[in-house]
Amino acid sequence: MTGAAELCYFAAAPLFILALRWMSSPETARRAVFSAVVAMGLAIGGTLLQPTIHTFTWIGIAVLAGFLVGVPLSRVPLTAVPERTGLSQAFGGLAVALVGIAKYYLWLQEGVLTPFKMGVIGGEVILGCLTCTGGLLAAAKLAEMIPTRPITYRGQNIVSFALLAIALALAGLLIYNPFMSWAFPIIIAIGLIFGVMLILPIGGADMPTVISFLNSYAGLSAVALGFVLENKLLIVAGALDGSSGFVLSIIMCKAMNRSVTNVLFGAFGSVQAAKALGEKKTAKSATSADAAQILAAAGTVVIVPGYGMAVAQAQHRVRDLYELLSKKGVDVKFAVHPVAGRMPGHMNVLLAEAEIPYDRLVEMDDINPEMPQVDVCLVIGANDVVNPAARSDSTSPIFGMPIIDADKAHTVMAIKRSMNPGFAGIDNELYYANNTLMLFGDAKAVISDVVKELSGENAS
Amino acid sequence: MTGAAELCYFAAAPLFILALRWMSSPETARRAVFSAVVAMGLAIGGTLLQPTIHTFTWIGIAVLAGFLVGVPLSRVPLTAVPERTGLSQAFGGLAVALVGIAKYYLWLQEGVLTPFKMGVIGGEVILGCLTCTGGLLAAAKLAEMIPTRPITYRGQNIVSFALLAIALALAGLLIYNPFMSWAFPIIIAIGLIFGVMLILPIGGADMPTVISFLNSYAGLSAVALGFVLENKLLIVAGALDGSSGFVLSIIMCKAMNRSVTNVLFGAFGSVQAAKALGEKKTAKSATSADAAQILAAAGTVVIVPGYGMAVAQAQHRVRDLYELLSKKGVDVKFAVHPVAGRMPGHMNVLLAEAEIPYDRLVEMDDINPEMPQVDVCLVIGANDVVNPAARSDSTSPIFGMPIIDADKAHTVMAIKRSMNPGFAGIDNELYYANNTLMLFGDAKAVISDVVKELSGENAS
Amino acid sequence: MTLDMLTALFVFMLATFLGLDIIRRVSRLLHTPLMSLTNAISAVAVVGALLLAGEAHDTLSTVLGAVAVFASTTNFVSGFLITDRMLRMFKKRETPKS
Amino acid sequence: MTLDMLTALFVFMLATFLGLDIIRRVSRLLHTPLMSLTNAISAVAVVGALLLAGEAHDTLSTVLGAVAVFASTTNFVSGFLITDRMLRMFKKRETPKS
Ligand SMILES: NC(=O)c1ccc[n+]([C@@H]2O[C@H](COP(=O)([O-])OP(=O)(O)OC[C@H]3O[C@@H](n4cnc5c(N)ncnc54)[C@H](OP(=O)(O)O)[C@@H]3O)[C@@H](O)[C@H]2O)c1
Ligand SMILES: NC(=O)c1ccc[n+]([C@@H]2O[C@H](COP(=O)([O-])OP(=O)(O)OC[C@H]3O[C@@H](n4cnc5c(N)ncnc54)[C@H](OP(=O)(O)O)[C@@H]3O)[C@@H](O)[C@H]2O)c1
Repeated sequence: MTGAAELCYFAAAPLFILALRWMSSPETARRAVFSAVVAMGLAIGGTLLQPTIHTFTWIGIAVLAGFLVGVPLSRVPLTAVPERTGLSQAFGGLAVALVGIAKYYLWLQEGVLTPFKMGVIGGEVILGCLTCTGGLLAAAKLAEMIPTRPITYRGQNIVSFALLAIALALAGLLIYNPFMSWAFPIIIAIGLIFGVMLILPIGGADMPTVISFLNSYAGLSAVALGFVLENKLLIVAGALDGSSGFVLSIIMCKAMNRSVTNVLFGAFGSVQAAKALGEKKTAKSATSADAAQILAAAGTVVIVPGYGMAVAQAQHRVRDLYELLSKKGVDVKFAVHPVAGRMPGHMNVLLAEAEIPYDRLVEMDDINPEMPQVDVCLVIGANDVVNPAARSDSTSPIFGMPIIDADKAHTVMAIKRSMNPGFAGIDNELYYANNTLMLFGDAKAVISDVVKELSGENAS
Repeated sequence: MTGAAELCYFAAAPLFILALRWMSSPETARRAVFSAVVAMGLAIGGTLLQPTIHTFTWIGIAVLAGFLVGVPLSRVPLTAVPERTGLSQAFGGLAVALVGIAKYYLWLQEGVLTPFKMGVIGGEVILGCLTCTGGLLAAAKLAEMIPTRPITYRGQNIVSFALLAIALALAGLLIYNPFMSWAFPIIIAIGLIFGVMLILPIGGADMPTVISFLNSYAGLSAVALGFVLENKLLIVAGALDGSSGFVLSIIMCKAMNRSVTNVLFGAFGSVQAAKALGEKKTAKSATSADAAQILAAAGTVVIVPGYGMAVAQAQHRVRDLYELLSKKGVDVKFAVHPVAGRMPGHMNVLLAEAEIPYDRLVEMDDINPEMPQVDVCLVIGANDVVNPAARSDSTSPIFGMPIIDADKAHTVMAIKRSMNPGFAGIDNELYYANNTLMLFGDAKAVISDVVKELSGENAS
Repeated sequence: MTLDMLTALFVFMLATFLGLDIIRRVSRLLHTPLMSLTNAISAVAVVGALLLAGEAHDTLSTVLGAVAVFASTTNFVSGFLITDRMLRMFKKRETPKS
Repeated sequence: MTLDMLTALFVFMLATFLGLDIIRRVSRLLHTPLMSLTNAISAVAVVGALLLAGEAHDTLSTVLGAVAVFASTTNFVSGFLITDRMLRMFKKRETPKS
């Protein structure tokens, strides 16, 4: 490796580190992207300077194609960000796996496969392959291109891990004797299959946590590639990616009060609708006109957005509502639950997209003490994150999960299409409470109506 | 280097890192020491396993001597901790410098002095030498074994840096041709002299900041030794030490509202007593009996300890006072200014030594909003850190330094021996204020008296 | 410029410690863009792919390399662009509309 | 097991980033013990001194090495002991005295 390349890599690493530090607040965050782009440019520039590169044809075509696919992929609607993330992990895993595969055959020919190199290549290829298929499957589930419910059968975990054990054993064999090259394609195949098996038993609504985990795996596979290529920059960047995914998964598991193993192997969501039947309770329903009147009369309103708002793409209508109410002098805040929506921080991005200023978004722990003083709590397509059973019913599957105390507001209004349960598949007492009014319908349609009523009333 | 040693070093590094992380709170801090001790044990154990070591005689004698000196040195009274720190930096610098010197002559004989190695040895020896003499001088000033006022003459900085430039030039010469060995002792000498010149112009009261800087230098010299010996553990441990010193110095400079260059080259304190004369104002003085009465009648008391409390070693009497008042139902808190005392965090350690629970110690930013509601503020041997001129008088040398708003309390009582100014050499309006009573005398004696009065009163 | 295993592990350990510390300080608001940014960053794997495609040892490795270059490029291009797009949306105060 | 310059610098850079982050989180209460602890930690320089004293190439390096071992040992022995002594003093609640 030439000195120039080494220097470029050396300069790129601190820029990546600074980039992540600048993500600590929205004020400095755009600098973060800039610094990461410069670092990437340095890494690529340094590599292209290498004298061993003697043809740029393939590189040029591939980079061009990458831009042609990458640019449109960055223009997806923000509700599709989770799918895009899954897809991007699949691409990352693919790239790492392909390089590892090519290196194996090259070094095999050249006879330079030391046991150490063989070992890291084995690990790298397994990680890359499983991230690739895992990411693809997660993306498909998130995009609801395939059924999102967990697909399980007896002994699933045993079969999965037996497969993984076989792959590891074969890798061990290759470390012992790299020339048993028949084993290598089997390792690749198992890696690909294992990725599928890892994701199949996980329900669609757990996908957000799963893509955080896949982020970890993608990072780790980049680290492994760094070991293979003896490249420190790759190790650092991969470790940053890996720890980021890890920390985010932990944060989300904590916010759901579930353990990591429960998310990965618990097949959560398969019991959906189990408790849906029961004694018939009645909920009060209201019209958009009622809702408009109540909102206009309120002093403080807290809006709790959830998965349903994302599905209905209602964020722009929510902004109209926010603006109208603010103009009338109502104090409107947004209470964002850490796991609301389809990926960590998803609600924040959607609300930001609708140009709702981020200082109006309040975190769960800060809003809860204020809830008893709130006049109206408007729940938009959220369910589990406002289910009081999490506080009171120790038999509930979500018992212990911290929730937004919507029920403590003077009046609760909830927008959803039916009385159906949310992701956790359990009934929500909140919707039968005395101070709760249901606004049935698609979130976007209902809010549009409310906005129309409000501005009409305004005009009259 | 054998694999075993490498493994030991590899295990030691994360333990050092964890140690510093555990220092983030008093609850986990003792684990920190344990983990650091284990890491040091691993590092030493791994080194002693090296096959190149063939005699243990000298090592044994030196280690024994180290224990014989080290153990008593850890038993010094806590008021002497600053000196001990300076001394320990001197020892650290010495060790690093000696190893560097020996390596130079060894490698010169063996003819293995590459330019890179020569360069790092040069830097390492300069850093080690200046840390050594600098630390010694700082310790001597802190222990008041030599005059603490800044010793300055015209062109001092120019002379110092000219010397340093010469040393660097000579090092450059050696990189070019390591066999010009006459230059090496000159480098050593300049390093030693530069350390002295760096500390001489700095006043005794700036020593705390200076020993933080010396911590940085000591750390950096360990890093340089790590480069010389190609030892990653040394680089990591040195970098941790270096950044710790750096962060602490910055924190202290900020708390004094001064720039780093002003501390290092400003010869602060040389103007001492410049403004001491002026129109005669009168301060009200009170007796211990008055003080006892006022304290006993108060609902809330805030005690502001300063340099004078440390000098008088009054912390145990302060604790008696705290206990007596608490028993009487008075709410007693301690307001600790970040630069009060003789080193960062010094007051906290002294108060902890006197077994005052650390949840009674309140930081400046937290106590200031409460000050207007405080009945009595008792200032014990503090001066600059409660000088309102820092808030109001833009011509004051300490203008802009954040202070504890003692003057806002209903009644202020100040214990000091005279109306003399503190470290910054400026008058303190607080002591002439209407609501201030002076208790003249040595802090320990005065508080003893107050305690006697209080318990007497108690009995009667 | 070879990197022995222990040194590589050392670098990995330090970077992981650093990553865990840094990520824990990232604002909750930004978890989604954080994810797309770290995703894009880990596409530095392109470095290995570029060498493979450019050194062109044999058809297999060239093709695999080119595909890997394509995949990584897609990754960092779309990752950086979408992160920036999302971050641009985060505004503190409303711009007063007349 | 050689360490080339850039790798060493790399390790230094990572450790410095890490150090700055960690130290900034240390409680203000503990700045004095922090200083004595980091001081003791940087006495790992003893590693170099031990080799010098134990390899005993010639009188000069043996003597210098032994003195360096002495200085570093003093440093970490007294540093660890005094840090622990100080930390033992930090108590949250008063032990109730009868
Ligand atoms: N964010 C993450 O990263 C993450 C990760 C893992 C798991 N989770 C899980 O996901 C759940 C998120 O909670 P949540 O409260 O946001 O969602 P939720 O509990 O799944 O409830 C969403 C509600 O939205 C309603 N809805 C769906 N489409 C709608 C539309 N077009 N218009 C109006 N309403 C619509 C649904 O009711 P109808 O069918 O009656 O309309 C449903 O009850 C939690 O259980 C959490 O543990 C989240
Ligand atoms: N802590 C640090 O790390 C650090 C670092 C750098 C600089 N400094 C500087 O040091 C100063 C510290 O402020 P400070 O308020 O603690 O101290 P100060 O402003 O120096 O005042 C100390 C006061 O204590 C009194 N005193 C001395 N011996 C005494 C005794 N035996 N009994 C009673 N009183 C006694 C002195 O007055 P009498 O002579 O009248 O008794 C003096 O006015 C600040 O200016 C700060 O910038 C501190």
